[in-house]
Amino acid sequence: MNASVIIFYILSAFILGAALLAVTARKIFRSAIFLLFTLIGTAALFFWMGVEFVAAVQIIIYVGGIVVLIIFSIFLTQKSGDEMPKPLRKRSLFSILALVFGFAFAYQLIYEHEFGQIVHKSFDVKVTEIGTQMLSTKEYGFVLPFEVVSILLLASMIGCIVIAMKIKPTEEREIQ
Amino acid sequence: MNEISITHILFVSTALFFIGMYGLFTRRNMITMLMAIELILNSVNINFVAFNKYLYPDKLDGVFFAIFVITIAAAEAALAIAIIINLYRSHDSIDVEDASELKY
Amino acid sequence: MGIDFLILMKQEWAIITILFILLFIKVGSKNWTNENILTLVNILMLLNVIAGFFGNKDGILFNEMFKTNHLIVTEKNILSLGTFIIALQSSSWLKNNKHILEFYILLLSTLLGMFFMISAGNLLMFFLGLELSSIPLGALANFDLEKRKSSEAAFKFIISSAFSSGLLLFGISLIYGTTGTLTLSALAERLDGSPLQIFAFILLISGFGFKISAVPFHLWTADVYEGSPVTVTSYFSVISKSSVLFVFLTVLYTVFKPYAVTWYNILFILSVLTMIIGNLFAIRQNNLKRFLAFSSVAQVGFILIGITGATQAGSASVVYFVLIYTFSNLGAFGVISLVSALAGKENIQDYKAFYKNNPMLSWVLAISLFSLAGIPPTAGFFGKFFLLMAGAGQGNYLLITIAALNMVVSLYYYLKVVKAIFMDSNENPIKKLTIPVSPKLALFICTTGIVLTGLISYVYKYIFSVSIGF
Amino acid sequence: MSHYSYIVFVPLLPLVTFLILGLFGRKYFKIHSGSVGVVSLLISTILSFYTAYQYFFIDGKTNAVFQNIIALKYTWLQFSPNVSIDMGILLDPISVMMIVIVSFISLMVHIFSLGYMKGEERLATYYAFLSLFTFSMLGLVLSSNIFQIYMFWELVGISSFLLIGFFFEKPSAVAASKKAFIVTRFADFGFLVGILILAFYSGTLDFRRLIERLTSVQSTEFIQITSATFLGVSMLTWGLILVFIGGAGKSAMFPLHIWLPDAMEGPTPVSALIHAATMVVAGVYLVARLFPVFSIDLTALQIVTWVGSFSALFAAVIACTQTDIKRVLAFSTISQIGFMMFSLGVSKYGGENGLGFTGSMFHLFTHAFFKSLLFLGAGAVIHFAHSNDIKELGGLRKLMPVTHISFLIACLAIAGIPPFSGFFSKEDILLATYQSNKLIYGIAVLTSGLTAFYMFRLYYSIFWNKEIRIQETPHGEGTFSMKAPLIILSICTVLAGFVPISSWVTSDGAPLKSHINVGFSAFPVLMAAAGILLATYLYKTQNSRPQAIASALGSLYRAAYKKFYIDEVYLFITKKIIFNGIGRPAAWIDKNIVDGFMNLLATATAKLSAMIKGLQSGKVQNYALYFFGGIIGLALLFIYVFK
Repeated sequence: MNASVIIFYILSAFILGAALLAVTARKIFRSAIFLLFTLIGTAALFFWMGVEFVAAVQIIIYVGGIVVLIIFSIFLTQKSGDEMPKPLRKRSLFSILALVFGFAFAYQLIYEHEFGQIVHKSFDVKVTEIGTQMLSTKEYGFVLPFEVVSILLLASMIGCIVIAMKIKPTEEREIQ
Repeated sequence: MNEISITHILFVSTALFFIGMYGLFTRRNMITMLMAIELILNSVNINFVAFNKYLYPDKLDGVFFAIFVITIAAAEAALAIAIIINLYRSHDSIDVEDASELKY
Repeated sequence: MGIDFLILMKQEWAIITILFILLFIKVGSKNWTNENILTLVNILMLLNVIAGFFGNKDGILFNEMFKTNHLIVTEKNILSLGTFIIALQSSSWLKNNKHILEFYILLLSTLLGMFFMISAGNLLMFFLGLELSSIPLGALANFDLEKRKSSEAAFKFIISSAFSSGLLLFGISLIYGTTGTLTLSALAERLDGSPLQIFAFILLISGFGFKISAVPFHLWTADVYEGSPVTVTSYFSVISKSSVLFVFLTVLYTVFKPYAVTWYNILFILSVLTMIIGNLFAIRQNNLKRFLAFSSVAQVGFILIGITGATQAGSASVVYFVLIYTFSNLGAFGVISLVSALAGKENIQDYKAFYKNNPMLSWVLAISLFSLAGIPPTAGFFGKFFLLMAGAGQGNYLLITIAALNMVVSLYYYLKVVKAIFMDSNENPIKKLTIPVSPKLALFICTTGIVLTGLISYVYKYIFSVSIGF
Repeated sequence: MSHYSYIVFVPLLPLVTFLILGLFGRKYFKIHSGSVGVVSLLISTILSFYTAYQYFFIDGKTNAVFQNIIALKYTWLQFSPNVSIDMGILLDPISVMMIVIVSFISLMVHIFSLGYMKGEERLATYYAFLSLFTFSMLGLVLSSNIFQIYMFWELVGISSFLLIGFFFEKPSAVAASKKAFIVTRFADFGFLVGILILAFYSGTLDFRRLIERLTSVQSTEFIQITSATFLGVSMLTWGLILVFIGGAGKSAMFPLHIWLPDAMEGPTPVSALIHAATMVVAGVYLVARLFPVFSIDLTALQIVTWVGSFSALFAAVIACTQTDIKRVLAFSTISQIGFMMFSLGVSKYGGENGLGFTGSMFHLFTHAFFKSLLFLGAGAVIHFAHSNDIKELGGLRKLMPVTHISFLIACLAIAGIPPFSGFFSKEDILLATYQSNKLIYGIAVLTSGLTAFYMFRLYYSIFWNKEIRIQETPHGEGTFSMKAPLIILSICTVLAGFVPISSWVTSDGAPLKSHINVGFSAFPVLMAAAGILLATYLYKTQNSRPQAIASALGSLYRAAYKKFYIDEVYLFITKKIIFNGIGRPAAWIDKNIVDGFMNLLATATAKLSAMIKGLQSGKVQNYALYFFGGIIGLALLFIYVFK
């Protein structure tokens, strides 16, 4: 057992523990922080696997973007410090049953599946290579998905603006 | 560099996936539901990267997929939060039990 | 590359061009009135529809990320046509909306997403197309900004859709893990039928099932349909659904050919459940939008029967039915959207004695409902008959019998609406509505489509000639 | 056979009329829409008669056998390389006979309606619907393709829905039209599945090829369809039974007959058209059309026989208890259609054995005349007296002489008294039945006795019995346009029996010698006469008859007394046993059990849908749970069970 293996197990435990806390914590703010930990843990796992670029993207977009957004929205909609309502007992019971079973089932399938031999090939993901491929139209080029995703971002930005933009007070009175 | 079997990594991702689902099923606060979805998407990313690295390292399909999933997660989260904020304006609550007028 | 690149993707280019024109208008001058914008959008959409019929070519681009052939072009044309009709119909609702440009930008970007999804030769492109076609839809569902129901519907949609895409992604990742490829054509050769792969396949089907609202993945449908603005509801129920059906068909027929027995059985179960549950719920609805939501769930059950046919006739009958379904459903929604916008009424009781003041609208609604119920000589009859015939090719008469029984049940509730319109008395029926030009045109197109699609044999002949099967 | 191509105008003219009246009728033909309908249908009728003349007398035969002629064929939808849907016109003895009947009866109804519907505000709509119905019915009988027949079949359903619900201000009419539509649609689903089965195995939708492939015992199609079984019954039988269910729905066979009596809510001429001569015989026509296939499948044929004979008896018994004129006629229709059905059922294919087939078609032919005559007569009575309850009617013979005579002729015909037409056709049926199944023969004879009884009960109740006071109406017995069809149809009813149908319409196209066997026919005729006598005894007068007899016979008081006594016995038998003991329960069963079952289906569906409403709880997390449950369920099923 070498250091790399130990690191993996520590990371895994950290990710899963933080995730569990993120979905069970009663204070929403704590929940958000645990989510942050999970995401950072995942980034670390990517780092451990040697795909630094994905790890960086993970940190920039998730940690820097999504979690911040979530925390903002918590501020907008919640008085801090309040405990969140408990989940409905009946539903949590059913969920736990279904999910424990589902997990056992899915993992058993994964466990029994014979994946191909692990290829010990150097897996060096250089940022330049990703950049080139991302905009290449040749083989292994990802320019089309890149463009599609950019339209998606544009559209969802417009959607967000339309929906979240506050209606002017004058109009609001008219509505009421 | 390691002796970790791929199934171990998949254990982490699958567990994360189902933890996320648990959050989605039971959390009553909409924002926490959204967080749970982020967990689900994260676990999928681990899958993609792990498969790519350990089984099919010739091409970067999995890595690219993961990057796109992250982007999509961002777009989805942004829109969902916009919708939640709009809903908060009319409902004065982001408890999911309060948003169940449409039924039967 | 080169010129091919322009020709093969012409429909996508057209949509992107319209998107950019709208963006420039948004960013640029402020002098555009809503009416001008509506006219412009309608003209652009019409041009798009017309352009779709010329210069079709088969081909593959971007290393199989984008592929096109005559069937795909036909499918895209159906979607364009449907979107054009919806654009025409939405005018009375959008006339005074401040966000009219944004509405069309969102609408068209989802259409673009569907185009990429249909053309996808790769799971990544498929997934991105699917997301592009569903995330902005969440925003559209919320377009009645100040209505409680609208935001509830949008929330339900976005959460369910995120959930379903999570499951779908998990499925895709497992498929990637077991085969090592994301390219559809390569995938077909590497499927080995291991349990994990079947699990992944089922996750994939659930993703499709969510979008086409097949039972038990349909539960979001009615709530979202009811809460959203009518125009968006019709978009949901016709365009969004059909696009995924097209992809579903292609994916099952080409990629998952080795799993033919498995998916045949899965579709059998799904279609029986879908028809029965959809019908049972449709019977008890009072809100017309909700009613149509469930009836469209039931329709999907029939379409699944056509898919099980697994022959060229099967795929032809599905595409043909979708075309007819587009006309019929949009006809019904068109009337409902007019009444909702002009009189603010959506319940079946409100439609009692509707015929008295609005005979033309009543006839359009009745014809559309007849077509949905599959009564000759409306096109819906031919569509349904062909679906059943394609399904019968597999020799599963249990399925056909259940389907035929469900047709009778569905007849009951469609007639209920028709009866309310024509035969029930009402002390204050809906007043005479003055219909603007463009919805009138839309209804005219729908009615003509319902009548003629069945009678002109060329339509089916053409669809059959471009269809695929095995 | 291009010289038959004019026949396309026979169905096309009513269609054009429908379009013209439907689109412009309300504006331009407010008063004249009736004449437009009549004229166009007249041309259509003349063309049908000409076709019949040409077919039967000039060139229908090759080697003394009537041929199937495809007058027109147009491949319309190519479903797949092998299966195509054609629009075509098939001429053979039955279709030629049917177009004559349909167009002629429809013409009579059109003419009758000129008077009957006078003053109706939506006259143009009425004639438009009539034309649509005529078009669909003509299209149905001329279809060369099983899909085409199904399409017209549904069209007939819709147009009858429109006609029955014509008086849509009446809630009962609306309910009746909806019921008719849904019950027949329920049956049509059987038809649809049947078509799919037959088409799938035979690989064609074309009638000629389908019959050819499914009747030749060596063909691969035949071997496949008979070797494939479901629940132990071969697919051929299933297919035929399902097709028969469709036919039974339209032809109102038990237990799918419940729509027909209610459907009398429509205007009476419509009842005459739909329920006498056209729509209700569509089922018989369908079985006859596929008869070569039916004839090799004994199970299916047995079902046809038993359903037909049971319906015949059952409906006749119920008819004895009804007091609404139109309902009596409705049940008598069911009963007569039952005759046609079981006659087909006992028949075999070809030669002398095909007598049942011929008899059935013959009866269809004669029944069309006398039943439409009865309905139009009833229409005239209702028009005149404004009542359709026999308890409120009586003594109309002097006030309505034309109607009276024609009604009497029709009653004699339906009772099977020679030389009226019903006698000849019933004769063929009874003979065929006697040769093949004595039990059915017994039922048939009993039913024909009952038929005579209830028809004359109706006749006496309307035209004799008590005298009622009718306010003198300005239109008198009816306009000329109402009387003329009655007279024409009466003549036809008398003469139709002498038409040599048996040498034209046979199962295999070869002429059949018809022979009247006096010894054989005596018994049924006596049976019918007994029924008539009994009815005369009971209903001709109200109370005066026994007294008149008593005074005429003077001293024979005891005899009169005895008569009275016999009367009592008769009364006991009829009132207590037939009415209360059999008729009422049968009617009750009909109303509560059969009808109730259909209603139960509706309520059960509604209940079920209320029960599962919890599924749609409005809570998105529950939705997600169900979603997940669905996936796990499917996965378990397909990984462990179906693996």
